[in-house]
Amino acid sequence: MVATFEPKKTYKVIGTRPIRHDGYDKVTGRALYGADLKLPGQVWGAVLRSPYAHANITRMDTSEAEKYPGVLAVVTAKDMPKAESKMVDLGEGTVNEKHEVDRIMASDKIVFRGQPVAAVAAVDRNTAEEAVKLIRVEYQPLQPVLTVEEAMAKGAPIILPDLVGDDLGEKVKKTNMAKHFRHEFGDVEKGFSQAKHIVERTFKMSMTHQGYIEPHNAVAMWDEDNRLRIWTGTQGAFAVRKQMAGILKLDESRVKVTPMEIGGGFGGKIPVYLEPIAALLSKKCRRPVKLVMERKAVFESTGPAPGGTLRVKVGVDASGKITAAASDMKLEAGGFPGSAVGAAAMCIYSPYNIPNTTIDGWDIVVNKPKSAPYRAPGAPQAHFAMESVIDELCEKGGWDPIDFRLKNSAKEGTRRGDGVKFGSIGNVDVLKAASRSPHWKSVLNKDTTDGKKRGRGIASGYWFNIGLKSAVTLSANNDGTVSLVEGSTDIGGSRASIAMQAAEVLGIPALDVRPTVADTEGVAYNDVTGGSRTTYATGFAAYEAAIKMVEELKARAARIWNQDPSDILFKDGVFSAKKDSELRLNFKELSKKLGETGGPVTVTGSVDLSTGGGAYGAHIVDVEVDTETGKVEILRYTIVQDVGKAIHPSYVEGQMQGGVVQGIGWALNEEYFMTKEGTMANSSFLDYRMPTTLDLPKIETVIVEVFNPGHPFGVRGVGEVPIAPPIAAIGNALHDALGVRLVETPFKPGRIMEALEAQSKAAAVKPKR
Amino acid sequence: MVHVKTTINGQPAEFLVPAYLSLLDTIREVVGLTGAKEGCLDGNCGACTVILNGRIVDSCLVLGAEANGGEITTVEGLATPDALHPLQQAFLEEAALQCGICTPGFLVSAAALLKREPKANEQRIRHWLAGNLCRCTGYDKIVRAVIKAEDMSSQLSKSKAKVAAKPTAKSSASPKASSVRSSGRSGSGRK
Amino acid sequence: MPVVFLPFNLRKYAGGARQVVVTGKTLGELIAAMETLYPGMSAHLLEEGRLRPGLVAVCGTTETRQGLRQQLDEDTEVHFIQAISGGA
Amino acid sequence: MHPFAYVEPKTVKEAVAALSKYGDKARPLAGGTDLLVQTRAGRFNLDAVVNLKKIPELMSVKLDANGLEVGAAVPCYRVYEDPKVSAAFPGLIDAASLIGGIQIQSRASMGGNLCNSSPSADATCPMIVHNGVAVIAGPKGTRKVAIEEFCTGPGKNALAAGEFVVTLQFPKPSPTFGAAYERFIPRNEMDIAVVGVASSVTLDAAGKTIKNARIALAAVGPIPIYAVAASEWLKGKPANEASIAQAAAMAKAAARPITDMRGTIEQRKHLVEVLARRTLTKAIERARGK
Repeated sequence: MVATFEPKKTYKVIGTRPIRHDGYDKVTGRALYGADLKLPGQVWGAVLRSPYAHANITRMDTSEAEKYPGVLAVVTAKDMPKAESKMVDLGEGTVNEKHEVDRIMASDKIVFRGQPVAAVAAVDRNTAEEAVKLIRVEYQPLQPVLTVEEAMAKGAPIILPDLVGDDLGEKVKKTNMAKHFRHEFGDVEKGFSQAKHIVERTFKMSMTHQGYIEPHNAVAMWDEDNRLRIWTGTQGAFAVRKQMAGILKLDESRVKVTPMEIGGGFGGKIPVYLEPIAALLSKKCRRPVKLVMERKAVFESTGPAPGGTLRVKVGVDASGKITAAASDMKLEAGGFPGSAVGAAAMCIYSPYNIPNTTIDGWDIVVNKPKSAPYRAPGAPQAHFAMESVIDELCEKGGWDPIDFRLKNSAKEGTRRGDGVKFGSIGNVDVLKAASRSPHWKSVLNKDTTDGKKRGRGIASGYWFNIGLKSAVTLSANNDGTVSLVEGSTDIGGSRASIAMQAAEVLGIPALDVRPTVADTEGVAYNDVTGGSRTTYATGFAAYEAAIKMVEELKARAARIWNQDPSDILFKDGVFSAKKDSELRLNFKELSKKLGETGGPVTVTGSVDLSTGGGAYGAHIVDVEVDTETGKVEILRYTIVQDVGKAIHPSYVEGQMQGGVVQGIGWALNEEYFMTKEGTMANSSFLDYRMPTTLDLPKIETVIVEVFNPGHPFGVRGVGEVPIAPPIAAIGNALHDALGVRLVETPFKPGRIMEALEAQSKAAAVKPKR
Repeated sequence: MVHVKTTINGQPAEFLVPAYLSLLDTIREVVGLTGAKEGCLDGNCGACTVILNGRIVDSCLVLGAEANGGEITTVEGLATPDALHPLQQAFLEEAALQCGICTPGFLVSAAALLKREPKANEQRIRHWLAGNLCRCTGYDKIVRAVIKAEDMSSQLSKSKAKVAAKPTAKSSASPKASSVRSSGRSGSGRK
Repeated sequence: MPVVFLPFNLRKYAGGARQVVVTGKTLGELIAAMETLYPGMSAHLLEEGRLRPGLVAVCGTTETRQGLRQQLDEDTEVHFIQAISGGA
Repeated sequence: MHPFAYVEPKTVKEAVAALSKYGDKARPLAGGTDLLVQTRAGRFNLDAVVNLKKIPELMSVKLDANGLEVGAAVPCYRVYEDPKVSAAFPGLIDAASLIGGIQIQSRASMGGNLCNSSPSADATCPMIVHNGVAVIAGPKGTRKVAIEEFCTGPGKNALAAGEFVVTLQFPKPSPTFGAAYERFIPRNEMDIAVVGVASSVTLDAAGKTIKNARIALAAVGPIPIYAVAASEWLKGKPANEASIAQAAAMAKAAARPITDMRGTIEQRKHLVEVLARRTLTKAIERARGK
């Protein structure tokens, strides 16, 4: 897509902070989320889940549940269409069809605890939940495989007997390794030989969850024409349609998906979980069936971010130039293949210009929930490892961490870890802005009167941002407002940021463009709200539609004024005739006159875009550690990020702040704490410790705008970059405070105490000089 | 079934509920108000917060039967027919919501705080709201919105005049291809 | 002429070459040219006449959204990389 | 949840009758913040829930010359928002104001916290160091049990079938009494104690010597632990850092923690020592009227 737009000096709408269009519904409780829907005749479902992480199902008896008063339908994997072990594309890359169906409901084997095995529909929720307990399932428990090391060990139990692994292009059978790939550029041996300082470290990470507050939900209804309707909180109605059609073996046109308001997703609400089960139940009982997932199941059986093991080795010459980098990343896919290791490889070296690099990535199957995208999938893991090593190198060489990063910064034309050259990127601008920030210039008093230790850390982060397909319809109303129909679920204010781009073109106020998120039959295909693409791609489609609307309105004005359409001008929101200066109408005035000009004005914009302009962030954090307990307080946090162009700065800041706080949680306390049986021991908001408001300071934001030439207003994706640097930034701050390098997440108090103890023991055995 | 007579958002309500039904499900399924949300069903997220007899509670941890004779306020009861609650207005202006699922709980909790402590400082606000989880915003804009609502409320009560509540429009031109804009530590710092 | 950066796994089918310079005004022509140079190569890139599912061609600095019809400039860099699913 | 009946007795007698009728298929309901979560999770299969909050004794707070008597179902906020209680019973206030968040404190009671009998209960240890006694009603009449003898195992306690706690009694502290409770949690609110320690001291008139002390430990054993040896050792010792350090070390020795998702054995033992030191220091400061 070629932008035919010059960056403007000033905007009327873009860069302002209007009240979001859906705001009133959301502050009054009127907004309808998936769980709020109540259809006539609607009944409830409940799901039975495996108590084992690894087991064979040997017998199942649903008769007691079927007899329970109030039960309307019971389904098991037998009710699913037969799936074959073959690769299919369900919109999120290719997956094995049988794996995808088994993930929804296990047919013969359990590969993660919480995997559904049966479900019930009943007259109300409580009846369904009681009845589902009456289903008897017999399991043959198998030894769970819980880490990438266990999974790759010789003689490890094989989790998926039909898995064919890909080891650098060679097929491997009887393996837990789904994939091993390599990127190799330059000559790392030579690069390391040129280095004066080399740091090599291995890092370990636990799985973490997106932690959206709204549990998954779905309502399904089959009609008499064998058409399926789905209402659900999802990041992509069309993605749900595609998955449903694939799993249930239906034509896509037989599935209509209505996206409800969504209570957070962060990548986790791209895969379907409950939707196919609700559909099976509805088909059996011929009633609309609603399912709402309990929180424990959200943790145990939806898609967390992968944990794993990452090794990074970086060499720097005497002048402070990076000469080589090598890394191994082994990430946990969960019970079925598909971790974010490929994306991690694209991000790991992205802030730097490194002449000689290798990256080896492994996608490893383990008996944990199937991982799913989580905000910049793979980037937090990759940057934690890389930025920690960079910090250590800066310390070794005595370099200022920002100067070092500037000296080695990636620029336009630098190669990414997978060899692709960067287009226009803003890492240098971000680093310079960070160095000028009040936070970086401030002095941190490292020691406190109460014996606590303080430290400051900095880290960079990158996300490539995706583009893909979006379509928007605009219709002019005769009162001068414009209806905008789009297909991008609004998770954080995107109705506003999309409408504002149309409003800017049309020269009308933001609130005069009225956005609606349509169902899959109300708008053309749209890819998911994810990959930081929505304001970029759907906003671009809105821009395109608005350009077309201006053209159409010029034609209408020409008709009214008896002018040639090519003689109509549109500037600053006013249509005028080149040849008659008396003929002037603004958008609103012209809208009122459309009645006699040839029917309603409606236009569409449609785009299929390449990458949304990769973007960088640099984060600065001050921490304070109670060295007696290991407890960490975040004292101050500053985010510096290139956003291309902030359409609605408040929501841009909000994305930055929200991403960082998820990163803070990931760094300090969040983890899948697994028992040796493969049970997540902390599957509640009580013990999966996400930050509360009391755990945080204000989060400072510095918006950097480096125009993205791939977008008419220069927009880059915003939402994902901010979660990439925090873990490393906090780890580096802890090192500054304590002198210990933390190599395993989360940096929970007990782990910090262990590191301090190891440090003091090491100091004790060192001979005194 | 338990016979319950109660007041919801100022309106009397009378209904029968199964004894096991939570107040949350009672409000959502029986009364039909879906502003209070289910997030965890174990009192750890605050999305279901309502005011019961003057105190905020997690309605998932109260039985509907216990509402008998009581008085309940939900997010639907915060605005008057004439105007939004200052908190609602401030949340809109400060962009203190993203996905919005936690918003009803935050608004109800904060409304209870403002009523008893109209000038709570940032630390107190953070403490009071610690039982409400938000995963989208990082809380920064929520805390700012509550502080703003305190100011709006005190001005309202001072002047009794209608406060013109317009969004702050900060249009930032970007003459160069690159520009930098900061939002910093305005307001009271935590430490 | 366009420069093709071969991913690690495909280098062995090109005698270990990391980069190859081939003719082609479109991505389709380029792949055909590679097949001529390294018989069997196109099977690793194409399936049913289209780019294999899960494979992305980066032409210049961004992935193509036009498949084999993608026009190539004289000195375009072409990378074949794994498709990445998004998040957030 | 298993469908259950809802009973709302108005007197202790009615409550005893209701609980006796259903036996172990009934549970008393105070704040409900544990009961409803556990019932939903399938820990109980109940036929009846007996709401105790309509019984006046269970909902009253009485402070007089003899001391404090708190109804077993009184929600936490009524304890910490009472300025007189808060002045005289600092250890209780420390606990009541950190159980859950504000929403939980609107409902959760110290009596419920005790009867839930979790080793990590925040209210139990402070009640031990305030010399608390549980007044229990049941089919055989009323009896009293010292708080430190109440819990018998994780989720288990001294209550027999049909019994429930009516009130919690605390003797009036002397003017030279001080107490404190601290817990360690990785977040700042909304967490279960990794370790909690409550300490109380009674000093001599000069504020120099410890006449009496009690230390109790949460989340480091199957029940809240009254650290007898450390408490007894402190009697007659000077109220100084050395005594505190020694008592804290003895408290650490009394801890019998396990490793779980919230912490390891070593971490918990270490934290007992740290928190014992901190709470003893604070209790002495409070005893001295600081």
